[in-house]
Amino acid sequence: MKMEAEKRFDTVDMMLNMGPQHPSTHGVFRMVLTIDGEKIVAVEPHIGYLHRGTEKLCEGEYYLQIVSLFDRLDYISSFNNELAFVIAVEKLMGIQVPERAEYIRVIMCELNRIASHLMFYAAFGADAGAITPFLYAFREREQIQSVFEAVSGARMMHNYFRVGGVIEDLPPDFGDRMNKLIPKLKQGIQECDDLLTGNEIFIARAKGVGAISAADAIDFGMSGPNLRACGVLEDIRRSEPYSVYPTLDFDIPAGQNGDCWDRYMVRMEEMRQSLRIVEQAIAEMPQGPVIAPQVRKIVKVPKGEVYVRVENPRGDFGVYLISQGGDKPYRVKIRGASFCNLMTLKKLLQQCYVADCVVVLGSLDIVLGEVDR
Amino acid sequence: MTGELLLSALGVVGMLLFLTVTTFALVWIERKFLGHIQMRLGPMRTGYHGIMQPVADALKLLFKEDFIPGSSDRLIFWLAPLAVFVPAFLIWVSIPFTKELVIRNLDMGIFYIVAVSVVSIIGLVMAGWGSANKYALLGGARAAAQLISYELPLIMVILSVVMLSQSLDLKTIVEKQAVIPYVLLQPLGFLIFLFASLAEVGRTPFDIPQAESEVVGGPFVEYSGIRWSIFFLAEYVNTFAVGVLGALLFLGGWNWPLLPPIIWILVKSYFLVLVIFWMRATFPRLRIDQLMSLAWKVLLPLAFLNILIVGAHQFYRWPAWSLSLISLVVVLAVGYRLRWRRIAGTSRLGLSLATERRLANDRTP
Amino acid sequence: MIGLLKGLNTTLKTLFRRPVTVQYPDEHLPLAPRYKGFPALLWDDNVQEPYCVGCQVCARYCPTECITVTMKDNTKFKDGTSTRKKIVDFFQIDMAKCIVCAICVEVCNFDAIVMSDAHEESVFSRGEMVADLNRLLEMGRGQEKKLRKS
Amino acid sequence: MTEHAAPTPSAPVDPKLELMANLLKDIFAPFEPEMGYAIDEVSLTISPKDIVAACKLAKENEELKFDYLRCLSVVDYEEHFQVVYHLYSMKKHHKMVLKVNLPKDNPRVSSVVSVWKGADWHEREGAELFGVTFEEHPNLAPLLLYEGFEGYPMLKSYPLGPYEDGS
Repeated sequence: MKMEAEKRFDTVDMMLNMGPQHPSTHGVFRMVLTIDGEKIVAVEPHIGYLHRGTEKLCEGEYYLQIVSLFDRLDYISSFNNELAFVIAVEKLMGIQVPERAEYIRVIMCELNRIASHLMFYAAFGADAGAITPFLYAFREREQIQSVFEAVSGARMMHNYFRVGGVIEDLPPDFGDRMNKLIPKLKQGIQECDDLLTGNEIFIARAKGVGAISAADAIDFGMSGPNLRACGVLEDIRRSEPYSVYPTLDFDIPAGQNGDCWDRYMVRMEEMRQSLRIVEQAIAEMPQGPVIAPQVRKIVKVPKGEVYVRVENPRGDFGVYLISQGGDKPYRVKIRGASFCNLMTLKKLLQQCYVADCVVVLGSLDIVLGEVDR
Repeated sequence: MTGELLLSALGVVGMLLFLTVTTFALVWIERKFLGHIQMRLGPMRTGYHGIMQPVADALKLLFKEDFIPGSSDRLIFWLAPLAVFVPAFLIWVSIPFTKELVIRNLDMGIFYIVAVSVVSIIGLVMAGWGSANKYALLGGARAAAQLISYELPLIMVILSVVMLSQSLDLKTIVEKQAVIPYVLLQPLGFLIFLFASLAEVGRTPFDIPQAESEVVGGPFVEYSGIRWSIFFLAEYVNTFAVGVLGALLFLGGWNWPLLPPIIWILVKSYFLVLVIFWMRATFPRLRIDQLMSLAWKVLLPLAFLNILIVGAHQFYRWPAWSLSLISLVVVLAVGYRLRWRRIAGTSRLGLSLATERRLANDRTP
Repeated sequence: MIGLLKGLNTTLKTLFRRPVTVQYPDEHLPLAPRYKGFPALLWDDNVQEPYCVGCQVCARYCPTECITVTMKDNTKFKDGTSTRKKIVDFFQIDMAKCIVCAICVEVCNFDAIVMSDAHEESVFSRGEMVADLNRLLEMGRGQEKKLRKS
Repeated sequence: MTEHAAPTPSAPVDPKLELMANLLKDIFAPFEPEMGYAIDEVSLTISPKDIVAACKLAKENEELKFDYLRCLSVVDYEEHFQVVYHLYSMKKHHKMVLKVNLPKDNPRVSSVVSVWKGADWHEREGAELFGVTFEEHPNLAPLLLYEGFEGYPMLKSYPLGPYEDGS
């Protein structure tokens, strides 16, 4: 039995509502934390603030229009989303994409991956409390985005991939731009690395925080760099290859402990590997048409269903496309990588501090556009 | 009597003006400095390279709506800025800029400064409590824990300086450094002072109470306009105080040749402040438990060790170089230990070449 | 300690590098030739009329349904000065809804619409975001070079 | 307009796919599956009451080891709902599709959260957008839509109307 005086010092847990307007919830994500002092007792994530009903919209739109909707799912890596959808349609239609188009797609997707991971670096640094990483990473990302602008006409929301290829060939000065960009990016990534990676404070903040075991991660449906950080060598570019990835040489980095530090390191290495892919793809890119000749403007897809997944910078981005014939799909189910990664948050935040919860969320690298769809 | 009072009043007014101008200068310097480190320009619109930006900011803050949250504890909410602001300015009464330029030099000047500056903790806790906001409350609690913990190593390291100079009078402390500034004698002491005082003023990497990404401004989250700017002013005044105190205690104050003393003290203080800004631009923030263990497990034992070394040095009358040598050895040892821990604690990235892995379709079930 | 010093060194190095930003409203970064700004209509200088015949294919394929078009009989066709039987009567784009996807340009059979360079179109009310035929033609002046030849 | 799910070609074209199909047919024989083929994977349609047992089997069978739930989707067909489980094995690197058909009125199926934790939000989404009840789900609370939303917006009967401003 407790003493009377002791009872008076009993504490109650505090509910802390974090988000949807909080600087480090990466958009409009809300979590309700139950905290005991600085320790997190329980966490309840709430999503849906960015739900636009993309799946429903897709059912009422032509295939041509849907590509522009897919841009807006994971808006940090639009090219990768477009790719998932166009591959799904191509598989249903049985279209062979011209090789040049495949190479262009791979170059764009990998550049997009670098841009996306730079965004992760920027936000992760800011979450850990450093202000300069944000600006460094954005400086590099800006260069990539101006290449995107030159190629597709838009810095984000490109709407560049088409069923059967890409809408337009690369601009004539693309080679020059890339020759300038790649060494700059290499230097920029190295600089980002120097600034943050070795920093003892940063290591103390990230190491051992928010760890998850490989078995748990797979069970939760975690994917992408987050899963690889647990030591699982799973990359859809290798295990279920699409486009021209089988012909390209690259390594898959993997961590060991599945904590924030490993997730960070895997992404830093992935940027370098993506640069390798881009270099190879530029060297091997053949000349030729960029869109399959049989594709018309109004795409009619035969009856059938297909599930396609691609390795989005955040992981396994899946599209389940059902067609009943005609120019509009019957059902499009989008499996967002961040959607499944975010499910693990409850598990990751056990026994963490309030300050950790921001870092863990940052290390998952979610994009709410893809979570809420 | 009246003349003396008038002179003091004049000094106080002068000091207030000086501190306000200094704050403006610091704000501008910080923004430009951060901007250029981050490869951007910083403020450019107001005046030459945005030199009038702090004035514009101040005007904006003055004319903002004075907002008090409905459920706040009004009296505490109202008092908190004052409780932070007053001690921040009070300490300047006894800080000498040169031998002559001081409002009221006290025999126990450094004691007075330490004693008064502690009071501002209460202001932060009041702000956290009075705002009736959970983030503010968390920030206030953090501030209390952090400031009290770092008070100890700070005082201990100041004590070792006092032991060396055999005086609590800042003027005497500076005069004792006429030949060798204490930073050469005790690099360890200087580093402890720097870290502890950074934590005292809540600057990166110890800006945990304000932590923008976690508790969104901490105790100040509900403050706006003029009240917020009072906190802001106090923060910059305190930062500058760290610079000046560091210059007085460790860098030899106004004591170097060629330039007039007032220039030297300003150069040294601004140099220290720039170092603080530089750290802000580079470092992430510690977590609250790491911050605590740094204070109690690293800085405080080191501060005691420092006192021990200085005490032994004074007692046995060792030569000056031996003190700096011992101090330097300790610094290097601590640095090495941190480095060693970094290597041991960092997992080597298991890079695996997955190129030859058998692909899904090749598998016969 | 080494990592901390390395970080300090990195920031010190960038301190003395040239800033990468520009003073925006005074200075503009160059736009790429393919830059997709808001859509605009082109003017046929030979016949002194818009290229657009008001066929509504862009309106049908617009994902956000921000385009409204109607057509009318072309008086110049009767004169024999124009080859267009029909001509656009009313054309309106709600720029607030437009997502700049360039699908309208892609589906247009008459090369009448183009993604212009216009991108600084902020106004004080939502109503002003609705552009009518005249404004669209104004925006399209000199933008023929941006037409994607496919 | 439509009879059943997707068109099912009479026989798989790819020999590897056929091998996989035969293997699955053997293992899932007790559930009497109806075999079908998507483009590059085998799909098995089983009875809703068997779903948890079938999923457990798929996850634990030594030859299958489907430890990763790629996706869980609900599809609103004209005569029935279909819940589609896309499975993948991280160990064996193969894939399959499980399907169950649910009646239009009162669609109910057991939750598979006990098999894969990753099914959690997918099922909540399915319940919220389609009105399919996933029994024994630990917390079948609404996920995406705002509080007080009426109806199940992903149903084909729910109109895809024009955007209406809330104000």
